[in-house]
Amino acid sequence: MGQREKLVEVKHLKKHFTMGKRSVLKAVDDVSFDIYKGETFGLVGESGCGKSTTGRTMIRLYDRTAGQVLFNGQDIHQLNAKEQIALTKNVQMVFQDPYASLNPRSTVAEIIAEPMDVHGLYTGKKRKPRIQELLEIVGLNRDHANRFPHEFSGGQRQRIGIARALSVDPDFIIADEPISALDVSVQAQVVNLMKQLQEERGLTYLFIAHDLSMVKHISDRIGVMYLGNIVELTSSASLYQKPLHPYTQALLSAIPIPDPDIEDKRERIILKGELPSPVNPPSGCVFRTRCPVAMAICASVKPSWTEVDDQHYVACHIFEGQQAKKTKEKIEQL
Amino acid sequence: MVKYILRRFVAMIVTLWLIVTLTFFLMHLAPGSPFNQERNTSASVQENLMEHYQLNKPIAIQYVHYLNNILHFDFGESITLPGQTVNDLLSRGFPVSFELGMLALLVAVISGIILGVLAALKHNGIIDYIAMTIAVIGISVPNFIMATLLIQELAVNWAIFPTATWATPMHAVLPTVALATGPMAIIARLTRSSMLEVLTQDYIRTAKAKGLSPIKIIVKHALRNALLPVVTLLGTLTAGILTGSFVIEKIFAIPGMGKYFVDSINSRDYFVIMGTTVFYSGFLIIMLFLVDIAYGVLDPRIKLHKKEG
Amino acid sequence: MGLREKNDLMSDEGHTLTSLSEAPDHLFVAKKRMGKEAEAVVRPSLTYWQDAWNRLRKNKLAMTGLVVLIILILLAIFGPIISLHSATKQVFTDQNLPPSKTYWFGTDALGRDMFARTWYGARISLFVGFMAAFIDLFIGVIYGGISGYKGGKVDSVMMRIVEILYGLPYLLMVILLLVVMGPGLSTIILALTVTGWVGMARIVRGQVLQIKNYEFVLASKTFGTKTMKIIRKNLLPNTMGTIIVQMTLTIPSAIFSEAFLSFLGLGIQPPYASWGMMANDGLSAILTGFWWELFFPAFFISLTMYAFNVLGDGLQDALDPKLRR
Amino acid sequence: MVETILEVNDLHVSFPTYGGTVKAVRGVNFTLKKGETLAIVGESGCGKTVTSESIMRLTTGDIVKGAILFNGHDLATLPEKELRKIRGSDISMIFQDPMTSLNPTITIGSQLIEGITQHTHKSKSEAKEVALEMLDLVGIANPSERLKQYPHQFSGGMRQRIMIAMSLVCNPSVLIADEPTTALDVTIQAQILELFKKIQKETGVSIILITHDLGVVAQVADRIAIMYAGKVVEIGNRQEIFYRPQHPYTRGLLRSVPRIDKEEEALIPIPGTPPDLFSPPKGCPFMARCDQAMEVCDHYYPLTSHINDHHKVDCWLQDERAKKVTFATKG
Amino acid sequence: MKKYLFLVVTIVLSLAIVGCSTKQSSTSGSSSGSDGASSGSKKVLHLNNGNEPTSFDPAQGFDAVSWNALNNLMEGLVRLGKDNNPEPAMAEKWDISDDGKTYTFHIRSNAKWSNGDDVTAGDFEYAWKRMLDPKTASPAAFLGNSIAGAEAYNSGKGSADDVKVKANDDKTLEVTLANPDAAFLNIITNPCFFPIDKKVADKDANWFKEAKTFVGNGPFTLKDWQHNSKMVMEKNKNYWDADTVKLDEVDWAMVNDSNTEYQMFQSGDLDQADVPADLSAQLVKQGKVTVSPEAGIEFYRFNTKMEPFQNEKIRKAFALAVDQEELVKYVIKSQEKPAHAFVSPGLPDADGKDFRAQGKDYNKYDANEAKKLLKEGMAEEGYKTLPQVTLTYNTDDTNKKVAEALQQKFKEVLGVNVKLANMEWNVFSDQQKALKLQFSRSSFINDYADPLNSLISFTTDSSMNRTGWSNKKYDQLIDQAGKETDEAKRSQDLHQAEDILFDEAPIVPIKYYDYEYLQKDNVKDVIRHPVGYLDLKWADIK
Repeated sequence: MGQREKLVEVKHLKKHFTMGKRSVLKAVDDVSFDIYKGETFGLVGESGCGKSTTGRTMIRLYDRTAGQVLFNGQDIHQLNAKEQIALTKNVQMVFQDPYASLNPRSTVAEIIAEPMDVHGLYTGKKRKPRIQELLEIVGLNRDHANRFPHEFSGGQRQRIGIARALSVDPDFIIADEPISALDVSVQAQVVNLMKQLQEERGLTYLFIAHDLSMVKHISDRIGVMYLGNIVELTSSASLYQKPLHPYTQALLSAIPIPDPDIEDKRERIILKGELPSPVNPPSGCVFRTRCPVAMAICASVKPSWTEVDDQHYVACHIFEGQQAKKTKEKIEQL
Repeated sequence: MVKYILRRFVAMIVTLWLIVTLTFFLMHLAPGSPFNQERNTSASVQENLMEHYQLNKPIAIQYVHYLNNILHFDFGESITLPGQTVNDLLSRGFPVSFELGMLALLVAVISGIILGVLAALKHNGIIDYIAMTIAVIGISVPNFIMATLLIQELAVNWAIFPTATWATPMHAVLPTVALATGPMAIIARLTRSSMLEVLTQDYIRTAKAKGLSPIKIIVKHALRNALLPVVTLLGTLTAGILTGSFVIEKIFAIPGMGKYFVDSINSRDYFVIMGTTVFYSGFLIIMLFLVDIAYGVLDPRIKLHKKEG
Repeated sequence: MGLREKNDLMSDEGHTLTSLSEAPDHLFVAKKRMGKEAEAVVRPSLTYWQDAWNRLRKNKLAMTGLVVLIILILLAIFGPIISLHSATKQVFTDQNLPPSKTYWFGTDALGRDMFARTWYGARISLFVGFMAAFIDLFIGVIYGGISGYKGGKVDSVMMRIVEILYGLPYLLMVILLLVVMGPGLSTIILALTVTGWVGMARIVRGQVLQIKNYEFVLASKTFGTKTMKIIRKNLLPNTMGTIIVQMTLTIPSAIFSEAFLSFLGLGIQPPYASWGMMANDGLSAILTGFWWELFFPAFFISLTMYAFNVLGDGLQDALDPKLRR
Repeated sequence: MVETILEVNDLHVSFPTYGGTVKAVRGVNFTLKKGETLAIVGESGCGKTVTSESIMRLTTGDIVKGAILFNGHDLATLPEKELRKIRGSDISMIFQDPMTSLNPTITIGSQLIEGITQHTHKSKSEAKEVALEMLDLVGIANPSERLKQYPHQFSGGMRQRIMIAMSLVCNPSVLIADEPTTALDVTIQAQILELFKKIQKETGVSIILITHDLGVVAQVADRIAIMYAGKVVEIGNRQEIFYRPQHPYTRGLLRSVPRIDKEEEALIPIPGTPPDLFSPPKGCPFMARCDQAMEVCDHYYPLTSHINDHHKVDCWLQDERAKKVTFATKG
Repeated sequence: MKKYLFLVVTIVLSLAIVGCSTKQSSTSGSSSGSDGASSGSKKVLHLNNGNEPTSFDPAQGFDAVSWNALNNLMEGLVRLGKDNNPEPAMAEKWDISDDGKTYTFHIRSNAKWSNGDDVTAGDFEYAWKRMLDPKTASPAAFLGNSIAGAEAYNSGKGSADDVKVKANDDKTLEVTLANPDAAFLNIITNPCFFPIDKKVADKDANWFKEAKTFVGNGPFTLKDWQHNSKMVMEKNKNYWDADTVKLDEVDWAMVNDSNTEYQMFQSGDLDQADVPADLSAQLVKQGKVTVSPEAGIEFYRFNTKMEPFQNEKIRKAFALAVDQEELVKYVIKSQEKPAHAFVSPGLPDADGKDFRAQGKDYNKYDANEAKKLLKEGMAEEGYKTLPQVTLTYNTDDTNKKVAEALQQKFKEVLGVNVKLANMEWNVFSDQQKALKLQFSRSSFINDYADPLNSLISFTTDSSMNRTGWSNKKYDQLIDQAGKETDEAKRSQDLHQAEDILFDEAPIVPIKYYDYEYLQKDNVKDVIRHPVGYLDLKWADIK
């Protein structure tokens, strides 16, 4: 696994928003991860944890506060205007709201062709067939090209959004909560489509979502975010089998399973309280205010990034040093 | 809160200063002179006059001088009404204009809201149509026509109210009505549409689900929220009422500021123009500020110490 | 709309059976799939404008307003032509005549035909209204658009300027302008627009501020689409509805303000007159009893205001994107 | 036999719009028993919210037909004044979006108290006591201070707790919760669902839970009604719906959601989109998306088949003749 | 269908409002004034002054809004009588020296200020010199020009001591003129020659600003003055001729809207009102309009320095195309007289005859002659087409109507398309003085009742000329008339000057002014002098 080629490297990325004269919203606070070619990297967390901001900063919709975003070794935030445009041929984005992400005054054809037009691809006679081809790729009819977005259902629109992202044959797609606005039966359509496209075209995804079950289903590796920080990062299998961070454990246990017998037997960790404000995050470990196993050290020292198992990283004091090892087993039993 | 008010106050002063500056130079750009007599007066008389009003100095110096004076609340002396200071004129005229304007605003707000709420509640019913008809007439009949009609009908033909001038409370009725109809109509329409919008809100459904009576829902839950846009409009409406009062004051012979304002512009009475402008603008800016405060009071979501957005 | 009528005729209740066995046996075969029925889009394809127009058409009040406006415009064009008299010819022996077969709207104090004058007045009033509204539109959209799109410091400086314009006594500006420029149609239009565009600018700014954060605009940015194209393709078309609604309010208010200027003696030059000027000339009808001299101009000002207002309300409903989901 | 507290019979609700009439609910039947939780499950636009709002006549649509029986009253025809006595006291409701369902300009204390004073003869201070008690019950710390605060000063989860408290102030016998956790994060959702369980245990209230999330249903529901295109297509208890689903739509729903507790397993989506209720199909509305569709489905809407006395389904596959039909299985 | 109801209701309502109110109005007329007169207890007259008086400082209040009140609150040496001729007032009698240059006024012993002070010759000397002082910057100072030393003092070239106004003792005032001036007694009826109670003025320089501090010597005293709103005058018990004064009180409103004024008259709030232009014909027919002469004329000026009016024939052509009779009858619709000369009727000629009656009528409408002259004029100037003519008037409803009628007339008679332009008064008068207007409206109101006052306007360097027109013979005749003591000769010079003026036609006369007003039937003897002051000394309510 380790030998695979890195496509994207995010290093100590920070994105702070200035709210007033003195208050700073630390939406993303020192986040690092790599995405390998051809994989799906899932970024999961509750609303307000900074996952979407991370995605948007990666494509330079926001200017970073600090850190680096390397795409094929090139720092995205240091590109000039021309290089930036060239980059967008390789990096595309799919958005959350299928209603708001398509211009209601443009036809489907215009929407799909927009990225192509920017890069001058498929011009002239090739344009129309290309649009029809893309529509069929995402499972829509070719004669839908001249219709307007409002005539489509949410799932269909989201597929139009995917067709638009695909139009320039990108390598990397950032999917920012692409299914959370969709109905359950339709979510599977979109997820399956994305999986299928990945297989066919060797795409790399950053899949951002709050629904851990769907992220687990589609991702190879998953980063769990909490209040601007990644608290745990590992493969999707080991995340479920061996969640280490107390937050990950709580998150997993909170997800209801559509199976009454299992539900009846399950015991859950119910977290107390709510997400603290990112304007004034807790000192030390950001999760400590809701953590069922918080210790004294958590309030003063920020936990460091520890590789507990092979490729399984966690930021928690429990797994740090001598003292940690003793409590480790206790936690795992939870 | 105190900090916010202070900051707003500084902004108000800056705005006012810019308005003063703009008006000052615009005014001197206009052709014509305040000393325009039918007959030419002798050169030394002209000189004396210019000297008296300090109009013989370079315009920049006049400007600095004027700014200095208004800092001491000295607005100078009227040129066309010799011997009367602008302060005299303002202190006489403003209370009257203010009274009339506030009366009209009050009438407009109360009747406009009532009409608007009625219309919204009986949406597409006969009351809605009648209320909106009144509103459309209110908007579309120019107030000089409205004023003249009111006098002819209610004062001359029916002799219910006195015709004109400003003396007893009865004298205030017709000008108030004439001045209030336009703003009333605007408020009624806005209240109606805002009310209709609020009535579709989730929290109204919540209130209904609690079993509250329609009246309680409207008074407690809908009205307050529906009035927020109306409050925002009040600043602009005040400006409208001030402008409208020029006409109404003329027609009803009301000794307010409006008359001075129009007359002073026509006669190039520089100091009165400036004085009334500063006063009007200042008043308007204060009204806009009060509206913001009122908005903050009505809507707990607005935090005054934070900037919008 | 044939589709819907058909469905209305066939109520779904009609096909419910009283017992399962009533269904004919031959229907129990697997349904043949004709391809992608599941992805069929049933609703007819309509552009935004077609859809809005359908919506508007159903609003009787707004349509009344539209029809009234069309009639007014037609009369403004053809009224003076079909009139029996010239609008400027003074017939001193025919002064202050009430409406009759020869003078449909009566005559004014100088013995001019009110009918012809009313429609000449309509031309001027409507021209003033439309011109003022278009200039407001032009300045307001550019100003508001830049302010909203740039945001931040640029926005706050631009909005401060707007605030100052609000604070300046309108009448002072107008009178100064008229004094400096001298009277005339262009001066009046300028006087009406000198602060009139502020409202449009504010509204466009508000819209742009909102729309620029929509995901489709962000999407365009991620594709590397150029700013001008984003404004042209994304922002402008989506603010159009609001702009049009605002226009329907600006036009009559310009006509109205012109009447106000007329009252102050700052209106249009004779021998032609706007409705506002005519209403002011005819104001003494309240005293003299020559009602037609005030009624026709005042009525048509009111009617125009009314028509634009109800049309504006209707358009607001028809163009409101909230109703579209 | 447990007592039935609420019965909905053949409910039809339509919305007149510019484009024509939307038939959002087209003949819904179900009963609610005392102390149980009935979940109504379906995708957006299936009519589940309209159904729930229609029970107290809060919908903006027209109830064209049908009866809603509660305590011997038909709520569909009860005079508005009588209905108001039931709203908030006997039946109360919680809505999906706690952000917009509370009045932003009024303190939550006032919003809580008005419900109490509306239905009881309690004085303001007595009502305040009840309000404090309720806030405490739903787990809000410092209730007396928080009474003076405005909704925007609370987080989403807190607001939903307040909504729940508000709905409980008059000890209702029925609580209708319309997607109460959809707008919340999973960790908060877990808190709220726990709260529901706790409340039901303590007060014995019957709950109608509207949701699209089968996981939530599995966790809290006793019985489940599956809605599709304005109809209840299957209704049964928890075991029956999850382990013995009869309707292809119910099966499809279960297959299309990923499960966190299972290893990689391909999701099988339901193809296509729900029908447009401007012009609902004359036959079975699910026909176009059903992999076991027959010609008969296109022509007639199936009658309700009773699998047992509490498990019912509307599907032609229940017909004996359907057993012989062979379907091409999708690759 | 319901929605159409809205439209219908709107139309019906607006129809109803406009319709019914206008129908009834003509019948209402003047309702009976129940207050004041009939009660018998107190005689109160209700008048409208239109605007706030500019100032009650006699030197500053040089306009009708000030005169109306001032002329009744104060009194000069002489006062215009009921017959509009100067008669003794503060001065019981006066002597004129043989050379006509020195006037000695003898002030009544019972001439008192309203505060009881004696009116002294010193008060006059003080007031007159103050008025002439360039520091006072009185707009009326030019009226003192005939007094020796006055012009020099006012223009800063002389001193106050050189002004030949002298109080010989408390009750004798001696005034010496630079040249004999037949109109002198007429001139000093103007309020700017009213005395000032020096004792009061020394104590309080702003004595004239408020009713409380105001001290007068006229038939009435100022009881209350609410600025910009109303004034109340009361009979002055200290007035020397108090027995003649019949009114107990005069209430002045300040209504500056002609419609409102008329409505107030209708509802009985006013005893007198101006006639709204549009109602004039109707009211005249009903015999409700009172007419009294006013010395003044409305006319149009050609700018002889601007094409095409440098040409005399073209000027005359335009002048002859104006049909004054038609204008007055159909456009202005008043009882005023069409003007065919410049000096208005009512001004004295030699032997006390009317100057106008003795003079000629010039400038009679003659379409054919006008056409002919235009042709000739154009030929003289070599015009193929006439340069664009713009007629400018100051903003006013009636001015606009007249301009519109003229526009049509020039088109009809001369075939010339004249452009109209209106200007706000200040700009208009600035531009007219600067000779920037081609063809513009004007009016002249006499300051005192003398034809010379009218005709002196068109001398070459008069500030009232404003036509660029200059004629040496004319200047000479006017100069001569000014110094002439022989009335017959003076009259001859003036008539000859008027001939020249109309021969060269730098102006087109339109109409002579008069006062037209509505007055309640029970109001008697309110005098309006042709030169602009209102006199209530004899007024009564029966």
